[in-house]
Amino acid sequence: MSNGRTSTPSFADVNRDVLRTLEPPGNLYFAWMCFVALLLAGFFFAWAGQVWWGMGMAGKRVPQMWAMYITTFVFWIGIGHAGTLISAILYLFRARWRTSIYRGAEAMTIFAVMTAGLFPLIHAGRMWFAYFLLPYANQRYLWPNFRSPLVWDVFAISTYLSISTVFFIVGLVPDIAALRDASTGWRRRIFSMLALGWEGSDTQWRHYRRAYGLLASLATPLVLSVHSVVSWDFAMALVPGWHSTLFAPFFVDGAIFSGFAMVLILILPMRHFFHLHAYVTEKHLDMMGKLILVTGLVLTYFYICEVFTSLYSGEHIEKASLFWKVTATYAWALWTMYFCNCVAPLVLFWKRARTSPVVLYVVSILVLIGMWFERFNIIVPSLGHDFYPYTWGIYYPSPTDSMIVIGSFAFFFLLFLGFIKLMPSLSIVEVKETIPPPVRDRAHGH
Amino acid sequence: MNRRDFFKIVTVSGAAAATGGCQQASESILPLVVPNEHLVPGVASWFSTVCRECPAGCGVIARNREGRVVKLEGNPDHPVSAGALCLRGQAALQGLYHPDRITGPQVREGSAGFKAATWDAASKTVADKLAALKNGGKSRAIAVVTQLENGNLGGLLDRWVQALGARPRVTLEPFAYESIRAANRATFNRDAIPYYAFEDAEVVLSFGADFIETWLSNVSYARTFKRMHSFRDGRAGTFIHVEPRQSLTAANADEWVRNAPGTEGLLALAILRAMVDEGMADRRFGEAAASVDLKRAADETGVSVETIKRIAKAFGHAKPGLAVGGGVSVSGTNATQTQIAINLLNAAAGNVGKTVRFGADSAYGKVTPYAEVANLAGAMAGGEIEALILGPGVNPVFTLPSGLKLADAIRKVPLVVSFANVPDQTSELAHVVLPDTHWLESWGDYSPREGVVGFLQPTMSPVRDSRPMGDTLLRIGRAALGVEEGKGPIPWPTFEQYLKGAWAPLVKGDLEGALRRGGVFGDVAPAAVTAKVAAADSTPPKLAGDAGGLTLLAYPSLRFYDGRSAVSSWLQEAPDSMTQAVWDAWVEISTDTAKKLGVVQGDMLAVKSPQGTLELPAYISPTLHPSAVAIPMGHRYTPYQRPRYVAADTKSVNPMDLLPAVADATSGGLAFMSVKVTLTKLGTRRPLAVLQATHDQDHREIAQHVDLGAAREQALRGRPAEEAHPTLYPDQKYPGPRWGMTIDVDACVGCQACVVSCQAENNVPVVGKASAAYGRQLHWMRLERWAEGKPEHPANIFLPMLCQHCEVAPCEPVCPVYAAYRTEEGLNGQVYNRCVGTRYCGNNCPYHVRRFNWFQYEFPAPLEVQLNPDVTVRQLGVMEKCTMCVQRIIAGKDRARDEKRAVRDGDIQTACQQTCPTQAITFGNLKDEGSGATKLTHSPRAYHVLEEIGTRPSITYLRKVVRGGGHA
Amino acid sequence: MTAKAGVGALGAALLAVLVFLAISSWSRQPAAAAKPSAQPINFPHNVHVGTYKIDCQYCHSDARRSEYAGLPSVERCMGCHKIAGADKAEIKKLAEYHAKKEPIPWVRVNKLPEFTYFPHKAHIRAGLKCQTCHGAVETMTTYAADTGPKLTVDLLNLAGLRPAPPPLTMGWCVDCHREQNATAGRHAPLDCVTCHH
Amino acid sequence: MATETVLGVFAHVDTTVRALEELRARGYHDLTVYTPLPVHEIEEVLERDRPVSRVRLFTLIGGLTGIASAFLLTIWSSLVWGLVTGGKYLQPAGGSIIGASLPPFFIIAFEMMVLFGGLATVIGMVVLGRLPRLSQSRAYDPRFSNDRFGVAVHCAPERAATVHELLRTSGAEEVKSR
Repeated sequence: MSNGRTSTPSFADVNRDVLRTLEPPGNLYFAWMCFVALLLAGFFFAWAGQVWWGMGMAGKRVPQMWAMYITTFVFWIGIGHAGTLISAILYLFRARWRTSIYRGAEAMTIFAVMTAGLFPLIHAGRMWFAYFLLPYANQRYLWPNFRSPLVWDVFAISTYLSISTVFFIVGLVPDIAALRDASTGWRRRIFSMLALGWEGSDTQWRHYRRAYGLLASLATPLVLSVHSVVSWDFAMALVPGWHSTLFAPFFVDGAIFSGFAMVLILILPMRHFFHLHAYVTEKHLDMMGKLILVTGLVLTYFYICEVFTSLYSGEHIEKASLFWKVTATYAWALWTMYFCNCVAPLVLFWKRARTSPVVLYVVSILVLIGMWFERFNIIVPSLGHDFYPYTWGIYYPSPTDSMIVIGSFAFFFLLFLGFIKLMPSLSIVEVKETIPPPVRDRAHGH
Repeated sequence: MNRRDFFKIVTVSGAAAATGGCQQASESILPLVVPNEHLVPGVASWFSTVCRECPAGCGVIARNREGRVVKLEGNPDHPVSAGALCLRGQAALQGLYHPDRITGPQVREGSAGFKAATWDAASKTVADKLAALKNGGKSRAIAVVTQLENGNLGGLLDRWVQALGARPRVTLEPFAYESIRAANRATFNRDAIPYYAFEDAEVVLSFGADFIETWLSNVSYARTFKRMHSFRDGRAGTFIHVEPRQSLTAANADEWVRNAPGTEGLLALAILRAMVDEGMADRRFGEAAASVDLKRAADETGVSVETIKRIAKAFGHAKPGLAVGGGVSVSGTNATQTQIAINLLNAAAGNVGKTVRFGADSAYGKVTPYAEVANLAGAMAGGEIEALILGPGVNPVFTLPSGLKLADAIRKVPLVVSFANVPDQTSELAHVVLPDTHWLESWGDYSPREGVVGFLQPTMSPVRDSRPMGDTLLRIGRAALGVEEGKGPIPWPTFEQYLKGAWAPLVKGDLEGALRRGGVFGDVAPAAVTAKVAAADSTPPKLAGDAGGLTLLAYPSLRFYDGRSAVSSWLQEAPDSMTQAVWDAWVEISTDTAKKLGVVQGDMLAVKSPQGTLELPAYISPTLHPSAVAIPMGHRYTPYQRPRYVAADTKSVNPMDLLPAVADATSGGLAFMSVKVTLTKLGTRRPLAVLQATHDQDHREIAQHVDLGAAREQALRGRPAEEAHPTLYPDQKYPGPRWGMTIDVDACVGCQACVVSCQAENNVPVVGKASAAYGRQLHWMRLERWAEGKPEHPANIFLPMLCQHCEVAPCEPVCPVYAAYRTEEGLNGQVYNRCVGTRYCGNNCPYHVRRFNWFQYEFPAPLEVQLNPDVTVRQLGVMEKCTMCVQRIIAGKDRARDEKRAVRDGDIQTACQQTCPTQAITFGNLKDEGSGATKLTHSPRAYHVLEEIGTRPSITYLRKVVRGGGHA
Repeated sequence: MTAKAGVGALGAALLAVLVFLAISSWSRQPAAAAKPSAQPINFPHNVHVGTYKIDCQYCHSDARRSEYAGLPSVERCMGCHKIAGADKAEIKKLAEYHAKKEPIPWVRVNKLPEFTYFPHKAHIRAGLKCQTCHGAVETMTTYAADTGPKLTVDLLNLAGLRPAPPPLTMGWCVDCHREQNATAGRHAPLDCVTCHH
Repeated sequence: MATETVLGVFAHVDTTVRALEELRARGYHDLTVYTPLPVHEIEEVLERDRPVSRVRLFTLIGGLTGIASAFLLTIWSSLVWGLVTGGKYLQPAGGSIIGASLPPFFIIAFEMMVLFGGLATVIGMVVLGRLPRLSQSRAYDPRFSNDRFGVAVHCAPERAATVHELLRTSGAEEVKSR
């Protein structure tokens, strides 16, 4: 396989190739692990300092009472969308090319949502009382305010995390069974536990297939709802630049856009280092490229709408806010965003670009940068120039801010690096589904 | 009963002062040893006294909880303040509880600095020295300097001085208004500063008199000015202000006339001339202004002939008008001449006796002339003085021009005794410090003007080991004279006994009553005077320094007066209303100068005069006269500022260090406008902490105004019926009252008193320069200045902004835990202990009046004692905001229930409303049609800030009424 | 296995930080009621209230006019104890304090968090018996209160059970206020800011 | 009565299908088929006379429970302590029946529906699929998770021989009794 053979593999090949990804890793892998762990240490250090000395350690102020934390929170939630989209929606659409990437994408989803989940905690002024947001019976007869978008977030995100995880695990069970059968000793014992004693008998498959289908159809609206809910954190507020009915679809599209970029960023190296060219073929890259291109174009459309509505509204404060964003202190961020999200993806109109890993990789990175800045531009400049001129102000990120934002990436990658060495990052079963099953009468044709 | 024991009590009040929800060790609670009928733990008792933060002498009532004063309020019975208090008065508590307050008697040990000593030891050192001098026949070498003490303390000191045969006592006030006295001598043959009846004037013409900031009696004149000026049943007076710089007072003028510094006299005469020409004044005033030619005057003053004529017309037709003069630009070497010209204006317009009333003369008339001070300085320099006794509140080294070389002179004195209770630049030079009690802990009396005697009584036991100056001096004096108590010229055991003795005839047996009222208040018959018309000379003031330089305007600060209030971090953080800058001092330069030097705001400038150099950050002002630079007095944030919110900077920021010791030619009074300075750019930066991002409303109609004519019409027609708010939802019902507030923008003068009062009432912490500069200040209330029109000649509107307590509050629904919610009495509740700190409400508040505790803010001991036990001290990570003083509302309802009645209008006053000198704020029940607040909400001038958002605030603003075509 | 080590390290780091955060947050928990501890003088409420039927407000005389119930001045104690049981050891202690003109450092038993304002006055005015909140004082030899939020109660609540809220907790106050409003037709406030401001 | 299990191991789908067809034709219905992945052809044969998986019932019930509990929680909790936010009541007021603001509760309801529905589905799958099982069934062979298909026939011992024969003829690589 190491010769990067691309003719269709047999069932046995699939098992062998996937299991090979779990062999003990090389030094490069450890180097990465160490680097990431280091950043993560910085992350926790900064967080601890912030809890101890107070939210002032972060660069927030009036009027930007939200800033980089919520930016990064929304960013990660967005990343978390591609996985379930691929595994659920594309599953329902019977898009067969999804099979070889969806496992990685799902893992990415879960880790991204976990990372995002940290931020509401980090962000809260008194995170040790964050449990006030949960509806639990207490002797004070107090309940959360179900009218607050933040409480919607709590429900949406926790649901999303649990359902994606369940979905992920269900998909894993048959593969773990395969691992079990291929391994020995203590690993075998662990795997047989995780495999729940899966045997692939006909009855199991019946219910399995049905359950998987149902989960997919539940997850589909969920994906769309989660980022809509997140978008309402802003749309429900008065702040000029936030208060818009456009936000839900706008955010969902952006989420998918950034999600696919992240998938590429994760899949391409795996394809390279694990020699999975047989499974992640140019066709896959091409499809991903197309998806990024489409979502990118849709996003551009939304940007235009955003500008148009605020100009067309004829509302002075809305217009002032927009004008300020485009011209003043944070203009550079806005234009970076426009370039990364609207211009850069256009290169994918060319098939050559879509099938070239390098180009795709570069575009994906640009897209991620652009999408982070999109959230930044929604939050920081809008707040910086809202209704009340007295309090207009400029936000400067503090070391704490930066360490925590960077650290969140470390958190994510550490989880992902761990995953690819512990679990099959390709779905053995589903990859097999894409291969024509062995048939004797045509078997001695070759 | 012995008053000292009165307060010997500890209770659980400490608990309420502890930060909201911090784990505490099991504490012990201590009962009184002896039951005390005056004092119930948990119930406030009030004591009336007199504010001594400046010589205005406003009446104060101090709220005492568990033996500690926690809040000051104006004494409603006192004729000067009439219930109001300025920001300096409000912040007096910070002096009382200042962390740096001197802990006990100190004696200097050579160069090693001060060492704590016992009272006996310390006073013995002094007594011995004095005795030695007296017996050595050198009693004239003893000098006593105090602030303006025209009450019995002054009397006692004078007896003491006589007894020891010392030099006559010098009462030192940097701002002594001697030019006014001298001018009145010249014109009216009366050495006094009269009572100026602003309230009776139709037109006020002020030549630099900053009566809203520091001039004579800022609280009472702000009040009376607004009574004359604010729009009431179709009538409103006019206020014209002449000053080279747009001060806070100038910003309140209907017409601010910017003249060249020092030309006020000339302008006054020109106006007089115009009046005579127009036949609005008696011909005999003609010759006084004969020398003046309008054309030339116009050129020199930079005020057009039309303007002069217009002013003359307005002033001449006023029945009556009032012309006043003062401030730094009228304190040059020609100050007295200027004041004479102003007197002539008043005389010519027939205001004398109407609005210029002699009789109820100001206490300032009793200040020792500056000449005497200069003599004393000379004597000290010449080594004639061997014992210098400095009372509290005098800090000549800081407050007098460095040209006087007073510091060096004092260093020559072998024994300097200071009674300061907080260290300052002068007490640093002392050999013995015998800390006097703070005025809130002292007996005494003070008469701000004839006929009004305010009584001081201790409102609590001393915070530190300090003793009344009177007692200490009596003891020392007797020791020096070698007589024991009860004998000799000064027999009284304590000042208190002396005082009570002296009061006896005054109070006619009802001491308790007098103390309750806060003094003995009477009226004195007006004294008739006749004006002597003599030509006033209008030559410009002589200015030292580089002729090509810029005139230095070292103006007294609303916040720090001459600097004696600068120890208060509340005041340091209360923004200067015009610049909205906090903490740091600055040099105000005009736009042209800035262009010439190529500096932007915050660039450091070296301000050089023959006396020395100051390094200050630049504040660029489009309004300042191009030929002038302005530096506020009184800034001294180091080293006497705790906690150290500002990086300690040993460099002086005191403009006095630039002034030569020049006196007004005629009166001999100290000239503050006496030097020209040159500016050089240093290249470094020290950005100012300016709280207001911009003074331009960007057409958002936050602060609105209406033309006088229109206002009159509306007043007649009444308010058009309001259209109902369209809504799908049922309106909120208020079972009980619905609290609301109205703020009359027309009445607000922007004095910041409300801001500091709120800070004192609600335990609002101080955040320091860095945080304030970064939009992290915690004031629940802020005072905004909005400027309209030409930048170099803007019309200003002052707008107090606080939580609007919206009925449809954007902050509430976004809170995930109901920490922000709507109470059934129409407030926006904020429950600190429920708050998680998502700050969503802060983002969603269009007014940005919600404050977040970015850190755990400190109240360095003993400042924490001042904390209001009825208000939670907020923990880090929670949101806070104006509660409309809910603790006062609760108290008011409780009182009403005790008396088995409903809450009446006026029962409950918020802290900001209570202290407002111009009564711009009215709080009340909006459901009660009869309440003052409700009535005002029906005014045609009523509006809501950012009404179009539909938040339906409970706070209604009343438009400012501007004169003449949108010119506010 | 190596990746496992990486994950292990991550786990350890996470755990460490969560522990830190937990500690730091716990240290900011609101104060609960102090446990009954040794008083400087062993004061038997049961004798005073139970046997001699002394009215609570005779000693705690501020309750009707102040936020605090107040403590009797040493003077007032001596009022009776100049004669009554002057020979007893505990009374002698009292006499000492009185002689030294020193207050008695009683140890505080009932304590609400600082962000809660409880005025005794209003409750006395409403005719509330002290025992309603402070328990059967007349039976207590040493007055102790077992009050304040309890973890067990919250856990039971979490499990859906509804144990009666312990005395001097918010739920307990609210119960009473609601019940009073419902039955006695009072207007006991339920507005958060009435007690939290 | 004791049954014997005959296991045929197949390398190809078509042979497996043929075997199944044969068995069914002969009236062997007690079969277990092991496959490394769900194979359409095989399912077709097996699913003919079977009802649709009852997992969907779990999903339905779960989802409905979710919705119900969500509305119960939100409405009840806003009734027990009616706080006004944004000038709008949450509790009954001004004549409206369930209080002024139901719309936000739909979001909660939706999320709870998905959550409960999803979890119920998995439970359904586990329960109906007889999972988790601690020991493997006798017939199972590790190859079945790789590239082999297994057909286990449970029949009376006396008929085992014929089954052997049948499986081998239909193309089993290997036939054994368990």
